[in-house]
Amino acid sequence: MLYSEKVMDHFANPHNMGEIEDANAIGEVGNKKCGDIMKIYMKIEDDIIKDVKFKTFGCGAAIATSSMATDLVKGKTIKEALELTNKAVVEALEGLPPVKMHCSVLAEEAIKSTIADYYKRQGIDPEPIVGTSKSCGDDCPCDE
Amino acid sequence: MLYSEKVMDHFANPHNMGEIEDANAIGEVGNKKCGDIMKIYMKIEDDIIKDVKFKTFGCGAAIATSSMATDLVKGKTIKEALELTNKAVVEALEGLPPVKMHCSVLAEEAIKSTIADYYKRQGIDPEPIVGTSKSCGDDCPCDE
Amino acid sequence: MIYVDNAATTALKPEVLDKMMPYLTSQYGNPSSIYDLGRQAKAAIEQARASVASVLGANANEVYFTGSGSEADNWAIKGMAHAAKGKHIITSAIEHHAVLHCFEYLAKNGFDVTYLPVDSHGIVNPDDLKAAIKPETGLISIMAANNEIGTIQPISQLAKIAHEGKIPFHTDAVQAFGHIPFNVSDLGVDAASVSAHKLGGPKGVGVLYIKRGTRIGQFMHGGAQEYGRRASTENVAGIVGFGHAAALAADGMEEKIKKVSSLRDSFITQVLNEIPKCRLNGHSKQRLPGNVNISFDYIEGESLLLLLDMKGIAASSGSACTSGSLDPSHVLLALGLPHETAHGSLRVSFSENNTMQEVDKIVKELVPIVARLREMSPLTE
Amino acid sequence: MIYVDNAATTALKPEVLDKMMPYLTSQYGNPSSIYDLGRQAKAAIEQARASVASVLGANANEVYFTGSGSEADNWAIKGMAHAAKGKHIITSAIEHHAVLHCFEYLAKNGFDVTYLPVDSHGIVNPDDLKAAIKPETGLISIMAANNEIGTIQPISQLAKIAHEGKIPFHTDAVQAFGHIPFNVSDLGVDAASVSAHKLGGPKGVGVLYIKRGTRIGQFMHGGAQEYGRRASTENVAGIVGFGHAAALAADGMEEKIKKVSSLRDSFITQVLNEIPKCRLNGHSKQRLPGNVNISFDYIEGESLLLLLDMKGIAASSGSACTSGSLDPSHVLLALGLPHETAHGSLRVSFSENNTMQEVDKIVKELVPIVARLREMSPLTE
Ligand SMILES: Cc1ncc(COP(=O)(O)O)c(C=O)c1O
Ligand SMILES: Cc1ncc(COP(=O)(O)O)c(C=O)c1O
Repeated sequence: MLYSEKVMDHFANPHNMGEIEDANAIGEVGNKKCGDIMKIYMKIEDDIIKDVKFKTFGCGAAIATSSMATDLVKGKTIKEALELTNKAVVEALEGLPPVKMHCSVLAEEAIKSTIADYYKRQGIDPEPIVGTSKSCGDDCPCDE
Repeated sequence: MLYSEKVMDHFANPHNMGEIEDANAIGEVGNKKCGDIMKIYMKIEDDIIKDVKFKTFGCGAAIATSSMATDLVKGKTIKEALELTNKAVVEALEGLPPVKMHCSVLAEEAIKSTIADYYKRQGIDPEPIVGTSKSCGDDCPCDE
Repeated sequence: MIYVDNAATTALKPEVLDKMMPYLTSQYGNPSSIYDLGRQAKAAIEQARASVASVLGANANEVYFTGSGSEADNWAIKGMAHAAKGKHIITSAIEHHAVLHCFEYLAKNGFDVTYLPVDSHGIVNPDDLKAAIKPETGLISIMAANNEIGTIQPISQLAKIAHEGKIPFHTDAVQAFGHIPFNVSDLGVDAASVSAHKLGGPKGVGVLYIKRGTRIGQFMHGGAQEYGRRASTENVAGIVGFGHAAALAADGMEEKIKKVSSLRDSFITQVLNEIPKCRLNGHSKQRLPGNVNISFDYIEGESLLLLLDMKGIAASSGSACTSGSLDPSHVLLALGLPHETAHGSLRVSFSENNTMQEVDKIVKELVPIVARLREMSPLTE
Repeated sequence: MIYVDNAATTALKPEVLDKMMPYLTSQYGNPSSIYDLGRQAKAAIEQARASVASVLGANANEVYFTGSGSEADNWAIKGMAHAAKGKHIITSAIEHHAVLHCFEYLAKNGFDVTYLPVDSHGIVNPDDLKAAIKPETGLISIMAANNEIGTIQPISQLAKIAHEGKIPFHTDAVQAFGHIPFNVSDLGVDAASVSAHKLGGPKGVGVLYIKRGTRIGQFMHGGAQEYGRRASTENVAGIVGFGHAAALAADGMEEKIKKVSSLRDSFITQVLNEIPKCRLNGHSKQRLPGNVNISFDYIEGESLLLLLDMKGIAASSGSACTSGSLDPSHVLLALGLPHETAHGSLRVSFSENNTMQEVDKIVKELVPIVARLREMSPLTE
């Protein structure tokens, strides 16, 4: 299993790592059983993601995809952020080993679930906008 | 499968190889299927094996045991020759690999069957003297 | 580089390579061949067999070379199970995958399998084995020492229980052989698997010890190599290497155990002292001299290893065979650890080539790495 | 010494050993390990896989390293037979024991086996295959080239017939690969076994090619190596050696075939001219470039070999695997030869390292040896 240089870069020096004290959106995906949990904090103003940070429990790929996904949505509009696909994250990282592809899916879901939280906090049903999350609870199988 | 030096010696320079023109006893044991045939010629006078020679189709061990067995009976009385066991041949050769033990049995039988022939030619039933030969025909299995 | 993953594989000892070199160059004969070059190869194999046999406490004709430890396990378990009269077979919950997956395969093919539990230190309770035995039990296989947590099982007691029930007993001794005294006669086992690359020998050669008279089917069909019981042109160089590695491993073993255990114990003490919220997995005493397995709360194993690697430290997170797998360690789960902890363990396995300086260096690097990953983790409390 | 037993095994090429050396010294990492040393070993394996795949005409992810050619055969035959729906399986009468004994094993375990005959040159008739196929046929395995008599089978024709019946086709290509063009895509086979030590690579490493989509069960259970399909810590040095040996074998193959065939043909002509009552076994044209197999009336093979050995000539009497066996060659019997002739054949197998001087020297030594053994034989007429 070989990580690309880009993955190793983002793993070794992750961008946007940490918490946002006054976040107005927080999302968490993954579960302990699978060994990957991503938590994302956003500060959204005027539909623009002003700031984004993450905390991740997981393998090198989980950390690198968290770093890259947050990079890719930072400063973007909500609409642009919702267009982020796991494929885009993988491409930006110059590839992921097959067994690690699920990490990129998790990163996409983490972004979506954070934006969903943003709408929920405002009393808006996120589902028509964000879609149903593929993310599952503690009992889902680890292989996707 | 390793042959002892003694086996290699007798194989490379077999003693008593050839035929006896005026042999008064000839025996042949083994079969083509198993790949070992020993033919022994004897010149017996006054119950003493004055001369003995062999021809053998077979592996290194078959040739070496033929050489050694003929050596061991040459100049001996018939009685002494009948006491020759395959074990004695193996010992004189300083051992044989397990898969080649049957060659020493063949050599013992070749001597016996030649002496049996000697009796037969004189109209004496060899069985009470020599015993029944274990040697078998063309259909016997090769492993003993 | 500091290499502390000797349970995954060891460096080939230079003295062992020296003995192998003729068989990688001029002595290339096929051991089944009748001419001189072949006979020399054959003689070299028999010498290696005698050497491994003597370290195992076995007769030479009870030692069969294979292509790996896994092959020895596959042969033993499938071969003994199929030769058994009963269809019930017993193993432990913490076996290496080479054993476990054979049992799972047999379970799918008509066998009834009991997986014995272990206590929180990873030890099989002999009473559990006694209780699990049924009239139709045909095979018991329990590993001598665990590859992840280093736990050493009470093999001689377990084998005795098996024999009281007239059941053949196999042990996967891949981690034990060459590291602790392991004598098949003293222990009374009927079959044992070992692998050369765990003790300074080459990769790709194993041994299955089969006690004379043990009923076992063929696994590798074909030519008449290995007394007609394991086909394949012999890996002569590898076999010669195994023979020499076994002899070297046995030589002064007690001294080496002392040295390696002291590295292990110093590392454990330092880590437990300097890093909060971590625990030693496995048994404190009944453990392999070189094995350390520590869980750190809130962090995941792979990231830890990658960061250690960046500092030039080669360690592991359990079994090397399963890296790349998403599953937590079945061994740690069997100890009763929660899933997230089972994902976050660090296995450090020392050899006699490691030094106390290296131990100190690893601890020094480990402390900030654990702190950093905890800072990054959403689980940290 | 004159070594003309290259069908039994070949000398490890010095260039191949050079490429292996790093993995026998400093590059000792376990390819499953996550750190740098492990990743480098992994990369080396993947490079070797790509190299073997390219010579085979396969995709890299269709190439699985094993511990021997025999293991590849065992895996293919048992794995494909067990995965098949039907219980009828077909092979030829002249297969290597690694194939034949697997079929015999399956025959004892509920399979119905057809052994196709060969003609007096050792060739399988495609019409015989067509006629043998039944609705419940689940596997066909026919070797690409025979190890004793060098006969090359019409594999692409045979595979086509198999596929017309929607039956998977395996071929034992251990003797063909690296010696004659052997391209799995061109030939259309579903699985093929090869072995490194027959083409200047190391002993103890083989490959099973498995075409994507082919149904095949697991043979070696355990860790997740080889895409999860063949457990065991990889023999990294051996695999690297195989990769390089395959590339070298493919390089300038046509030239080498020309050279080696000319040695073969000169030897055959000289022997048939100078020694009465002998015959060439196998096909005069459809045969491996290096293979000669000649029967001498009235004499037995082993004695011939031992006397040649005393003259420094290393040759063989058929399959190396069965030396020490008492049975005559099943291949020669299948050609219709009588038993005593089947005991007395000489196999000489040339490589590109042999010379015309050596050919002449062997003939010169052979003539009096045959004469002497005939003088010694009671069968000589
Ligand atoms: C045709 C054939 N198949 C299979 C094998 C077995 O290969 P290995 O010796 O690598 O197990 C051999 C040679 O021994 C062979 O010639
Ligand atoms: C306990 C145990 N059993 C079996 C094996 C398998 O050995 P090998 O890798 O030689 O197949 C290993 C190591 O990989 C092991 O640690």
